[in-house]
Amino acid sequence: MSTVRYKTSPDPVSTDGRDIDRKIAELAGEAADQQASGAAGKHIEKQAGTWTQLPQPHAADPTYYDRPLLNESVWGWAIPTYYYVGGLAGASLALGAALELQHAAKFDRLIRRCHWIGFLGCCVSGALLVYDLGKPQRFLNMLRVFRPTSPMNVGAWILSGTSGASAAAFFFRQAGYAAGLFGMALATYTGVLVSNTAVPLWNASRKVLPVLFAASAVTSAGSLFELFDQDEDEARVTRAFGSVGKLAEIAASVIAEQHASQVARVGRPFQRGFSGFLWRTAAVLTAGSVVMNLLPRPTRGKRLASGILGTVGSLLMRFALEQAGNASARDPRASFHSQREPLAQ
Amino acid sequence: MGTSFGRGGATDFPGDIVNSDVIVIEGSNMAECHPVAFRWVMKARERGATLIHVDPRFTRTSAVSDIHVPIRAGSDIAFLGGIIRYIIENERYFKDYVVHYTNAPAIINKDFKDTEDLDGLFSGWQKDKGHYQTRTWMYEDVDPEPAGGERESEAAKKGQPIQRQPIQAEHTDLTLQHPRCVFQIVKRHYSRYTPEMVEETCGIPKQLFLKVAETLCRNSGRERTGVFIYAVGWTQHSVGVQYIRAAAIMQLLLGNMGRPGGGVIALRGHASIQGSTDIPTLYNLLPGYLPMPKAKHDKDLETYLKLNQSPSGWWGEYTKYFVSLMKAWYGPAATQQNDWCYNYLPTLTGDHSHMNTVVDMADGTVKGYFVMGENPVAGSMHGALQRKGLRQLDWLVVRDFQLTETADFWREAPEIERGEVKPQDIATEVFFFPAAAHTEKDGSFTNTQRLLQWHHKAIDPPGDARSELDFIFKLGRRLKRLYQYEYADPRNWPIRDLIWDYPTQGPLEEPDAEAVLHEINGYTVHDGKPVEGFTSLKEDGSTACGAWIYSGCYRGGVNMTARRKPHWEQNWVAPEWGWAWPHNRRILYNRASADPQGQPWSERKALVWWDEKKQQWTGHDVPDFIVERPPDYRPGKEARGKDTISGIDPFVMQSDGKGWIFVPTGLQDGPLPTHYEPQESVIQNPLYGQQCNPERMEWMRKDNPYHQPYNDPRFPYLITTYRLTEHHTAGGMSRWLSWLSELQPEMFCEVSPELAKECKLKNGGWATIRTMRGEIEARVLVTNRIPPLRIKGRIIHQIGLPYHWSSKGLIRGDAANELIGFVADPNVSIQESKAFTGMIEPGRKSKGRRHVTSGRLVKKLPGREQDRDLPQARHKPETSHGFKAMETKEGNV
Amino acid sequence: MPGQPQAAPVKGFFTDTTLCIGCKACEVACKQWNQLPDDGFLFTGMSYDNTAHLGASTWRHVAFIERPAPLHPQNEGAFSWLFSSDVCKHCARAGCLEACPTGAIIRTEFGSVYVQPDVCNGCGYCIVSCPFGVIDRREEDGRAWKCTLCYDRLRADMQPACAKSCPTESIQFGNLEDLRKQARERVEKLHSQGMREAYLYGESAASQPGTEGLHAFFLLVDKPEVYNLPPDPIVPTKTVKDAWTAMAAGALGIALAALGAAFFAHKNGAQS
Amino acid sequence: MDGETNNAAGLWPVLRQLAKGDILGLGDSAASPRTGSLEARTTHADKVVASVCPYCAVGCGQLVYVKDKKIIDIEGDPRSPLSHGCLCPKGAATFQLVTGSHRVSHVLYRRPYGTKWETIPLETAMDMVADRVKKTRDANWEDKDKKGNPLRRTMAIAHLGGATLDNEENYLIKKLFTSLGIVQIENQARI
Repeated sequence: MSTVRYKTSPDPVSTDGRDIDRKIAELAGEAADQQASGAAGKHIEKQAGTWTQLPQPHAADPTYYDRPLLNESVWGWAIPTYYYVGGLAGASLALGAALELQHAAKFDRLIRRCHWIGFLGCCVSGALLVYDLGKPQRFLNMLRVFRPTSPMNVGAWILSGTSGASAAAFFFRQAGYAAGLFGMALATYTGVLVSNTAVPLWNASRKVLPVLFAASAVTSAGSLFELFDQDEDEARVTRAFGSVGKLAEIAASVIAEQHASQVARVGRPFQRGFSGFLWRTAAVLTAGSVVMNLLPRPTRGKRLASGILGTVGSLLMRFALEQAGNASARDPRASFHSQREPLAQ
Repeated sequence: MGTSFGRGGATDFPGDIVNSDVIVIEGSNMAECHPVAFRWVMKARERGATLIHVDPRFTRTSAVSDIHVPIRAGSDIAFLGGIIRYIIENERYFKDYVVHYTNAPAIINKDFKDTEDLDGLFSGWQKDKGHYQTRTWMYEDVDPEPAGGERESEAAKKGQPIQRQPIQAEHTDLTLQHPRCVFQIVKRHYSRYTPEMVEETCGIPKQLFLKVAETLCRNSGRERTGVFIYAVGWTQHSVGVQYIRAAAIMQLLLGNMGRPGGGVIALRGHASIQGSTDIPTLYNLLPGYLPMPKAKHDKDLETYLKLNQSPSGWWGEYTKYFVSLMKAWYGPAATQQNDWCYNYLPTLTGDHSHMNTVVDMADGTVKGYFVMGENPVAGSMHGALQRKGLRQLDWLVVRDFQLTETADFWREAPEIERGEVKPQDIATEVFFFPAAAHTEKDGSFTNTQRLLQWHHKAIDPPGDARSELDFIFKLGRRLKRLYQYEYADPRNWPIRDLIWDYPTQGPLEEPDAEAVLHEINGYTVHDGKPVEGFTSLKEDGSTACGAWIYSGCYRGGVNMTARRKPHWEQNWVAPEWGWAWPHNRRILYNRASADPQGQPWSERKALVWWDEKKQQWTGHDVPDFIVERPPDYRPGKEARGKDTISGIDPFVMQSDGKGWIFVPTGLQDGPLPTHYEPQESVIQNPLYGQQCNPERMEWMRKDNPYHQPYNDPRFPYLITTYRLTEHHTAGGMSRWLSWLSELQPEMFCEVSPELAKECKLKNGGWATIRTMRGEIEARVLVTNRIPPLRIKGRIIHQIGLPYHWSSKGLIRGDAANELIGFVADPNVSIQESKAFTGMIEPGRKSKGRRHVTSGRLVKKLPGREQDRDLPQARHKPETSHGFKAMETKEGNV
Repeated sequence: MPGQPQAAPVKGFFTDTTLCIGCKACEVACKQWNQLPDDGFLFTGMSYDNTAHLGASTWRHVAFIERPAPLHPQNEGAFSWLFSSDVCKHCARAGCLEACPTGAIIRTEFGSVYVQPDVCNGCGYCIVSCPFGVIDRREEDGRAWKCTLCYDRLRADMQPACAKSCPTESIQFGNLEDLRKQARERVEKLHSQGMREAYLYGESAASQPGTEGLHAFFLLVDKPEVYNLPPDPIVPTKTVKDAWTAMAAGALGIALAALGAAFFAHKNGAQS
Repeated sequence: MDGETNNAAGLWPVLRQLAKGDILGLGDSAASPRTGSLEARTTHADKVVASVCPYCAVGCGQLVYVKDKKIIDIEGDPRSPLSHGCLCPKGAATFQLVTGSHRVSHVLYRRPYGTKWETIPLETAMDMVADRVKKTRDANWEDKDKKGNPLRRTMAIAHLGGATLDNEENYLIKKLFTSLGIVQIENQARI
């Protein structure tokens, strides 16, 4: 791969980043096979444009040209979508297991649906994760080691377990219990995964995020079921399940924001910018959803509305969190303040 | 440097800087341009040395200096003169050293008049010729030779008869009190260079100046030494040589020459730039600083030798070196009967240096041009004029790694981009030969400390790439073949008789570089055995030697330049690493490290000393002295040649063996450095009525316009050019490399926040910089590192421009050298590019115009121009080369 | 450091920024040895720093800081220019290492943190787990990259390319224990010379508990933020217990919600 | 995947973890076979050639590592008393300078009034240059000046050399060109 510079010149120049003539030199260094296109400035451009002020640091609150301290996540849309799908699958399987415990035939269809959603959710999750990898063909490396310090590694095992158990549940209903247990882990570990980062906003709300993810998973599942044809028993289950989740999600998100905002600069992306807009919208949608649930005399329309609002809300919450995290990673002062203020106390 | 001490080479090696107690870096940005040599400066600093950096900009060198002195570009002599005055007025000079080792006690001709008397001119200005007649600068009643490569300039150009006799002791005053002794003349010459005047001229606050002066004085004497380091920040001025002279005077007064941690170090920018003056590809020299014959004077060998051989000092051996050179070139054809083929050599009729060649090209008298590993279009001043020259050629040969701006001048250039010139109208035939890299050929480089180091071939060159050695060798073989039927004509005899039989090797039949080195070293003619050194050379034709100063580098048939004994197995001088000329001496004039009795001035600064028992000089370095000459030896009146060197004459290449504080002969623009303003300045010369160096070389041509000498309202800012660590000179070896290009990817200009405000420039935005020669665009870097200076209550803004960019390569930008006109130092014909004036505006250039092709770029000012010269120096007679072609008062556009 | 072989003494870098002249030899020597591609040609306007930050293809990065303040005891003026060559810190507790799900990142016998390019699948988790913003993924390549402490050279008993090239010995390489001793002496010397600002950044677990000390530590003369270094970095896994606890609570919550909903619906349904 | 699991030695790392009781899997149980056999590429160089940096005049020592007639690495020579193995950024980029694809490997020719470069054989080009030199020299020879002083030269040919040429090259240039009567021989030192 190479890029051509000065295309309009009579003598344009082509570069692949190294420009070594393989006839006279051998490339065998550690990073000799690092792929590069020679395209200019991506790495730098991504982080900030040209500095337009006098190059000197702010005396009281210094940064390095306001450049990010941290690298923001390279995750695309697939990862927040995965949080949603994984949460959905996990919560569904947990609900399925809980229903199983009731030993009531009237819930059979719902249990089956739970298993299906769980299983399909696991499949989609896997696909999303593989899709987002830099080297998708190496996805199996996730199971190369067992590394308990890495929530992602633990999560890979959890996802594998959940997939296996949910698949097994089609054949042995008892496996549904295992799937339910795995599902609870699947729905919540992503909260740990996000918390266990240096991104100030995520890290600051680490005591809440797994709970928020749990609640949001419940919301997701509850809302999705509301979109299906349901009999009254089923509707009652999902409405109850969903309402608890939605209320909890709203509560957890308020607390998460409070935790993050203990250092003003850290919580800022929750309040400002695109991430702040997403975050607020998500909360409003979820609140709308719960209102639909709690309105007297449930109707199919209300149920559908609630389902859509809840689904979009919880999906949006994941995206909002992703955006807010990235925004706080881009803001060097978020890191500096979050580390300075405890030092100052 | 040659005129002060005798040899034109750095007197010390960078590794010895660790022994310095104070280090002054001026006219060099050492940390940026020579980072690895700067290693030794940092080590000295760790050992307690004080580091002083004098520079218009606060650079990476300043960042680690103890003291940074911001100075107006082009005012260094005023600053150094101020220090010289401080040393003398406060009696801080190293008296024993000054009295015995310098010409301070010498008494000067009674007709001598100083610039103090003549408002900026020395005595001897010839109104009709536009040059100095330098006889009044001589010692009383004597006429010592100028040393080395400078010798030809004075005598030859002006055709004065030269008397020859060694300096006599009765013409000195060891008490330094005689009103006409050098010491008193210097004292008077610099009497007005007061701290206040320094502040007014250089913009250096008085307190800061005094601190620097005091630091320098405190760190000299028996126990302590200081070193002075400069680079092209000094040489690229119209008074460049005198800058270096000023440092030399200071170092002589402080007794810092020839001693550990002392000296004057020139930092050079190219791998073998020292080598290319030692074995010169320079018009005026033959290898080993032997002057080329001059048409007007050197009519035959006898005259040539008479004019060049000195009766005293080392140049008394001149005939041996010259005869051996002719034997190396023309072999058996060179005989005593035919004057050793002296009449095979072409002769000079004036200054044939680079800038004149370019002007001649533009005027159509040069037809063919070889450019090897050089890129004048980007790297030399006034790119538009350079290209105009190339367009007039019949043929051009370029040898380089890639198509440089010079090779592609007919296809990619500002005037072609603008449509002013079309490729299909350019008649020049261009050959581009790909060159081999240093890893693809054997050969030696001579570094900045005169050290020859061999590099070995690692692989064959790719494709049609060949070394210059191979190219020139095979071109020579072809020419011999082409001329073989025309040998009847005497003009072709040099080709016929040229010894050109170097053995070849490998599948590419490349000539053996070691065989060439063997010839450079010299050999005895009858058996071809390498000689031991230049002392073995003979004047009877029994020895051949390609460059006498390099003689000894192939001693005993061993390639001394390829020696690589690890540094941890030898002392800090590392004599067994490579080979240094002369005679593997690493610190020149090191006799001066011992007192007149031959003992070290102090234990701390011991280097070489006289060993009474062995009756010879010995020490850590190879003594730069006659090894067996005792300190108490004094020559008789009848002594000639080497015998005239007394036991207390450390500067053996000088005819009187002394360091020259006052240069009685050898320089064209005065015996003492005097502050002159650059050709284009922002202020009037505060010291003299004479604004600029009266002897400066200027080219009064329509395609080379100058601004007003000072206060030009169209060009209010002072511009200086410089280099960055991340690039190499004009960028030919760096702008094509992604690893270097990404570090400094775009041409930029440095301006202060104050100037940015004044001109509405924004950091990271674009600016256009303009002179009468052309305009360029650059990104803006606003920084406090280039502070405005306060001079007489006026704010002087300076603009910094790196000059690495041009129109080709992986990263491209405008070349700073497009802005610079042709002006040069009279002694060495080096351009003035470190200080000139210009204008800066926000935004990108509108047209990228060039005066050479677009005509006048700015309006002519009404009225008469200010004067650069006093009335008596205003007349510049025309020469055959088109420079100094008009009276300066008439202006030039 | 559990799970780590102790074959050789721990190696590290001591970067003394007071000796740095900002020449960037380290950047290029690193690119040359490791044969990294360039990172783009962009004029940043940030003094002489045009590489901006460490990244997938830039494993040494020199920061340039123009300060309107003097650096004692030099330059009485009110200005100074600081340089600092940044690099992967090879933390004693490394965020990237502990986050890596594939085992691509390992702790070597020299105590350094190494990304195995043949294993990394580019999940990107290490990138957000590094409190220094060091490791990064190159888009075209898809894998995470960072300084290897020249693992291949160390195996051959050669020092890392950057330290070898550094003309002023600003970058020193050696046994971590020796470097720490040297560094402390250096700070004392600078203090005695009047450079009171000098201090060590991350030289030990005591001074930087959040990482338990850096194997590549620095001597700085201004706040860490000025150099784009975090003042008190904490490796995420140090505090991850909070999250695991919260996860347990969350899971329990799901269980309760599910059980509650099921039970409630079942009971209510039975009644109706 | 990627050679690792193909390798017999590449036991599934989890099993290695179990075998070693390495619960966290942060160390060598996660190492791949490639990592296990990682070596500096210079270890197996065919030859190491001593050289000198071609950039500035400090003259830092370089070592050129060659394998299979290709350069694999260029770095500082630690033996050098000048540089102790250090290099500046330019010196450190020497590898790219001498092995870069920017280097042209054919002789290029631009005919008068031409608008493009043409590739011509090296030998032809050498012949053409020799021919141009002879023609120009013969047509522009100056034997004596107006006053009858000997000149013995041609002012129609000039040379400008870089200062990164070897001494031996400069010597032959000076020797040949001076013998041809070319006077305007100049180099970078003047600039």
